Amino acid sequence: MSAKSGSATAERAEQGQGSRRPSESLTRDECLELFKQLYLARYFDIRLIKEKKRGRLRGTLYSSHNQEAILVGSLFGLLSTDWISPIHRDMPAFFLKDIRQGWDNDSRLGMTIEEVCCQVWGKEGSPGRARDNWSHIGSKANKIIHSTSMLAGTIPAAAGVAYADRMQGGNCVVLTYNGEGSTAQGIFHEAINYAAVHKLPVITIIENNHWAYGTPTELESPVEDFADRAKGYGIPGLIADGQDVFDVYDKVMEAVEHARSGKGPAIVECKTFRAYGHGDHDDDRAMKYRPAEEVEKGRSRDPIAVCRQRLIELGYLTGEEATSFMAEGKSATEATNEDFPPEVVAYLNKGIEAAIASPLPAAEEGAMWVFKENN
Amino acid sequence: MSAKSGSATAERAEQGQGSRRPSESLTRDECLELFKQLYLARYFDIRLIKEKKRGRLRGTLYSSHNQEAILVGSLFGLLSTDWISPIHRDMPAFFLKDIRQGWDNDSRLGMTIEEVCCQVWGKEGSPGRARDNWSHIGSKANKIIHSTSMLAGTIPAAAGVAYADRMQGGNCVVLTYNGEGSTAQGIFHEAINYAAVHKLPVITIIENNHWAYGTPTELESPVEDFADRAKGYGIPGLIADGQDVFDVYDKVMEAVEHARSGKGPAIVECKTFRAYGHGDHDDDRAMKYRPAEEVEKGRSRDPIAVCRQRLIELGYLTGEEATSFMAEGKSATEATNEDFPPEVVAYLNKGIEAAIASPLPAAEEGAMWVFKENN
Amino acid sequence: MAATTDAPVALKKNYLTALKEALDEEMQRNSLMLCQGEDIGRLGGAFGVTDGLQAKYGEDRVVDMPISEAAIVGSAVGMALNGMTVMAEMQFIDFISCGFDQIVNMMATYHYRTAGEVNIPVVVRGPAGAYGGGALYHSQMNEAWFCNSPGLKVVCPSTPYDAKGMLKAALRDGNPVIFYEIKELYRKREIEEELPTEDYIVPLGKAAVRREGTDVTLVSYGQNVYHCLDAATELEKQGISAEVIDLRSLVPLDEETIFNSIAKTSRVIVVNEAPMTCGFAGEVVARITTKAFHLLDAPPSRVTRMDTPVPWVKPLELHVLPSVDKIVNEAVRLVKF
Amino acid sequence: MAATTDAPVALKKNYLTALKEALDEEMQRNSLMLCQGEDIGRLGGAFGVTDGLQAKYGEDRVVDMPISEAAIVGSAVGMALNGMTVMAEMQFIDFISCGFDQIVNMMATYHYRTAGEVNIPVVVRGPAGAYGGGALYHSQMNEAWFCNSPGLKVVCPSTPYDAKGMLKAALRDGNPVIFYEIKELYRKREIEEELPTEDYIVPLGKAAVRREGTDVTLVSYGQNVYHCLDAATELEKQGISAEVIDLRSLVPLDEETIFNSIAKTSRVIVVNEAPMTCGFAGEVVARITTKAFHLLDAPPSRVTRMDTPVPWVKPLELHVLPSVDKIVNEAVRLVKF
Ligand SMILES: Cc1ncc(C[n+]2csc(CCOP(=O)(O)OP(=O)(O)O)c2C)c(N)n1
Ligand SMILES: Cc1ncc(C[n+]2csc(CCOP(=O)(O)OP(=O)(O)O)c2C)c(N)n1
Ligand SMILES: [Mg+2]
Ligand SMILES: [Mg+2]
Repeated sequence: MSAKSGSATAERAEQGQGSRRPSESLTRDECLELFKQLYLARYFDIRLIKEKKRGRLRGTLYSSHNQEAILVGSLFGLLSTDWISPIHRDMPAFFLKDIRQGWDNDSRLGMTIEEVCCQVWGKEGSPGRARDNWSHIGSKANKIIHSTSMLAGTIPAAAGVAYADRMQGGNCVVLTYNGEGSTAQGIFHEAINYAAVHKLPVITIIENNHWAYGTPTELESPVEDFADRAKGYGIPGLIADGQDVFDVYDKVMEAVEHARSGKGPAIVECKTFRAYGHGDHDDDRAMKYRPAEEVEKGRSRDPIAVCRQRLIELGYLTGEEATSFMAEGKSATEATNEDFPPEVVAYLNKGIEAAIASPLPAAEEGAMWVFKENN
Repeated sequence: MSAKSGSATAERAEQGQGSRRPSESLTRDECLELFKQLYLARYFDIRLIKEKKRGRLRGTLYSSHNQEAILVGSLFGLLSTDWISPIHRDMPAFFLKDIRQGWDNDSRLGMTIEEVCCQVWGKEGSPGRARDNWSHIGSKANKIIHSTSMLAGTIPAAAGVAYADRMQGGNCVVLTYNGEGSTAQGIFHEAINYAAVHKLPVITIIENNHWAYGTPTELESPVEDFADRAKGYGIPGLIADGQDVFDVYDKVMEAVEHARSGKGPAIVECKTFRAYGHGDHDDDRAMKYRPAEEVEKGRSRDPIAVCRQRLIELGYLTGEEATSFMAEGKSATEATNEDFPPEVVAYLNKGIEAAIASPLPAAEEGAMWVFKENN
Repeated sequence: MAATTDAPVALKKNYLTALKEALDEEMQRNSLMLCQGEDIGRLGGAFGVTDGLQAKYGEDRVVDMPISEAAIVGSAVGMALNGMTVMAEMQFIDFISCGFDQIVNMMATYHYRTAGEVNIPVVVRGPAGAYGGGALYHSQMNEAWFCNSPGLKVVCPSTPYDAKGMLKAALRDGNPVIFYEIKELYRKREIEEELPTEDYIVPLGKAAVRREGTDVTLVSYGQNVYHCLDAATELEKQGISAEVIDLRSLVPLDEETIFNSIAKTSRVIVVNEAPMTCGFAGEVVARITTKAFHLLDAPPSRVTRMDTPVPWVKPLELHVLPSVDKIVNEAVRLVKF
Repeated sequence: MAATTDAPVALKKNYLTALKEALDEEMQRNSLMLCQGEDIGRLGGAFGVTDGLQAKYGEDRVVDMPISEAAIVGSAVGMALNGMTVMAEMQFIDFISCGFDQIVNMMATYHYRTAGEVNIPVVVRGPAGAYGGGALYHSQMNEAWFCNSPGLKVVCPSTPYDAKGMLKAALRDGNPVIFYEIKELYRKREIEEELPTEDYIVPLGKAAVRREGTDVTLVSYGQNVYHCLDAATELEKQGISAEVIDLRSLVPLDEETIFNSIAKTSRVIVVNEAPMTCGFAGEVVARITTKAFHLLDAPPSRVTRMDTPVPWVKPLELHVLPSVDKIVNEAVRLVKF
């Protein structure tokens, strides 16, 4: 555990597991898979921005650009039986869950790229038939909790899922994703307090991108490190470098191990940086409220670049391979398909084609499924 | 500051104020006044229990027996301009606020004993004309915030009062009282987070009597010391011995000084013990869910006895004086008027007489004051 | 052994015992059911509805929760999502406001949002109602908030038989149900009754005719049903025959039973103890006028709480609430219309 | 300087600008007024209603709050208790559910509980309403919750003139007001209008007749007022003369204007976009039938959202909401009744 949770660190050290970071046991293939997933998440975002600009999509796009390492790194170590609860800025999480079992493996859990695209395009092929908007999807079958708009509002459900799993003899962990601003909600406190009392395996990931819409962190919270919230509940509070997929992987795996072994919840704060405005409607205004230097500085540590560097150091990327795709640092207007591995582009194209082919749900569906019918 | 807030301690030490406890500057008269106030609070509770048993009162009585040192000690150092927000177990707070300015001083702030008794008896003479029940009183004129039943629900109002005071050039602090169980509410978190962001002079007193109704602390909270909650907000979290009026006074005064000097909120946890059931309806059942030893142990450190001992040590109580009134350890059925100083008994009698003389509000008042009328 | 008899002694049970039996039997029947709430385990609940359940089913299935209505409801939603059935107690229904968002935005809409993939078998129940001197925060009937939040069933039994049968039905329904219990009826002797020994349910969505009559229909639920019955007795003395309908279930609403009655009486008063504006009494009046206007000989009427909170002191409390007198007067006025 | 003229150019303003002017003028007028909400300062609000206010009045009086609806409302109550007037913004009115308890139990009742000692001049305002593809959590009209919670005024302007005048009135009212702004109207060009240059208010509790007619009365508020006006135009083509009433204020309600209209038309349809059951349309129907039954020639009717959440995808959204067609059809049915 990080310095943020002294006692937990001690506990782990006692067990002799303190030294080796989980990411050190990742194979070359696994590392390259992580790298490719970063590209996939980035491409998804960039492509959606382009599609939206062409007027093909409705709804607000909350870009995950520059925050992909958090999703990729946190999901990579999960079991298929684990649950997740992503929110507005985590769209790629829906198809990244369990993708390690094979991008085209039909029997894996996690939503398919087709399902996710159908949701984005508002089509029938979405689980939930696109009744709720963009990022409010999920799937019980795939162990993804459906968020509402109310920030932090799914943490209690995550705790309940964990409780029910334990009662049924399971051993899952549940990962919830939250912006740092969302931690101000009362439900954040109530749910974590409850989860901590019952030592439920719920991990609260805080994506600290230092802005909540147009409000800077110092007006959202009296503490700079949101991992400090953990102290009030006596649970581990870890801090990860959200730009470094390996560090996220390591910290989340520590929390997962802690949770899965029955020791209860943890908070993992991932320090990151919001690439654009809050949503795509806000890109222009964001220039006004955000200092330009901050934007420059943030962009300079692109998670793809950070990962590439590590892979080069590890000797997993060499020569031409290391420079063949260079999406990092490029915005949606700058990047082209050539900046991405062709299989990434092809994969998403498949999803988009399915979305375009899928019909709109029928109008009458608006009045359906208010209640489960009992006949 | 206590060990709970290392940085604040350091800060105070730097200012060279760390060593001398505020209570050490209290005069003999002040100490004797504190002692008498403990008797007054205890007598109020015991007398109400007796009156209720005689069928003269309606509503539930949440006894403050054994927790008086928290109220007396925390209120003693406040200025008239400070605000308070008591809840169900804090009835004596309503008349103890500012009582130091003279028990019969008509121009002091704080509700009079007559007003408080009128409220308990449900009479017109209560501020608020007894429209809401027993402990839900208050008075804007007297700077007492009116609670609802919803636990911790007045902390945001306390923060708002403090904000408005500051905007208007004031320098008040606001004290809120809460049971330890109430800290599980989301509003506790939202309000303290907000107050801490704005460095508002709001002090959250947690009366940790180790039970929330029929639920023990370990099922309410993952941390044993509720002062730890403060760590999540980077504010001081102090722990006081709730049985010792001087320790409460000292810790609250530290928090008050911190708050009044613009450094923001603090939490003061007062460790105490609930003498009876949750409310008087619960006295019998409480025997079932509470271990008998715990009750014995708790009773053994009566705040009146603890104070008496200190006064003897200080040489402020000697000879006969020291043993003339011996209410401590006695329950409402055991104690008689002779166990209390006559002026205490007389003072409350005056209040009760006024309550009996005050008429019931007219039925039609039930439909009045839903809205402020604008003509 | 003073008096012996072969016939078994009829054991009448009160409303609270009926609820407790429902929970006990459903917990027995469904090993994936859990109860959670404040003080429901060791203490057995503020009123004792869950008394004995923790001893029988263990701390994991009868859970003493932190004072966190939002966590109580919100975690129940997660449990339901993951295969369980949950009874979530509000210590008083008044505190449901503290878990409000989780109820109306998370729980109520889950089935809808997932196009039916997810069912939420959660019953949020708690003591409700005024007339007991509970003041603003221990007297509420806030059912209208939930009736206006699509996806929730809302029910309120008034008899021990219904309390048991409806709670069992609610727990098996598969939809989230807000279950209003009337605390003033919990231990009311006059309404105790024998309960079937075999398993039974009272389906949600069916009203009951509590008394037949021909001149005016009194539609109500909860405590006010008894005010209506007393009013009917009083009206009979004045030669007016009142029919009394106990709605039992607000959402879904049994319009047919209401309209059938009005077809006979052509006059109707809806009585409830919630604030008038946007309360359920108004909804019933609106349903009647929009759908059964032709049956009416007089304007449908309502007797409700005034648009005020519930004050503490007795005369004030009674002043703002429906009473037998107010119902009688209104009925007389209507019949003379 | 292409075209010069002596007459000042009429400057039409939109609904959003009207609101901004109201806030600006009241902040100017009342140095003890404060605005708080999420992103209302630096950003100027999600929609820009508070744009420029922080620069003008400072960070202390225009406060960017944590994402804490309960703290936004709850602290406002404390400020009001201590002498201030507060505008508390909900970024979308949907999120009011997260501050619900503070509103209905703390704020609404404060004046009542203190027998008038304490006034709570707090206006909770925010963008509301559907038809924009906002889905379940960016489309709500949840006014009925608050209409059923005594002590709150509830209003909803539909024109720039009213938006400004009513917001100013609300801020001076001294009572807590829940102020529904229709986000689809914020920048709607067709409804822009000139605003008086001098200070004015539009008193709360007065409805406006938007169009006179003789055959049927359409009662509505918010966005649906425009649906009603369009329906009236359509009905005129079919020889039916519809009067359109814009309630503007729900609590208090201007019954007189409604009844006066029905006295002419003897037919009424109430239109709103909230869920039907226990919605405000039902309340209006109930008021009409209980108090103005004798004026009616046909059953009063309502056209509301179905009892469903608001779905995201357009055809589904429109399916469950009131539309011009639905109003026209209902009016034709009523007139033929
Ligand atoms: C309860 C609630 N209040 C307000 C909002 C409106 N809102 C949506 S996103 C957002 C900012 C979120 O900031 P943060 O949690 O830091 O996440 P980020 O967008 O930075 O990833 C706000 C205020 C909301 N969705 N829910
Ligand atoms: C929001 C809310 N939920 C539930 C209750 C019911 N209730 C009243 S007092 C109480 C226990 C309070 O325990 P604690 O905060 O420790 O205070 P204590 O009574 O021990 O002083 C409960 C659950 C309430 N008043 N408010
Ligand atoms: Mg953020
Ligand atoms: Mg306690």
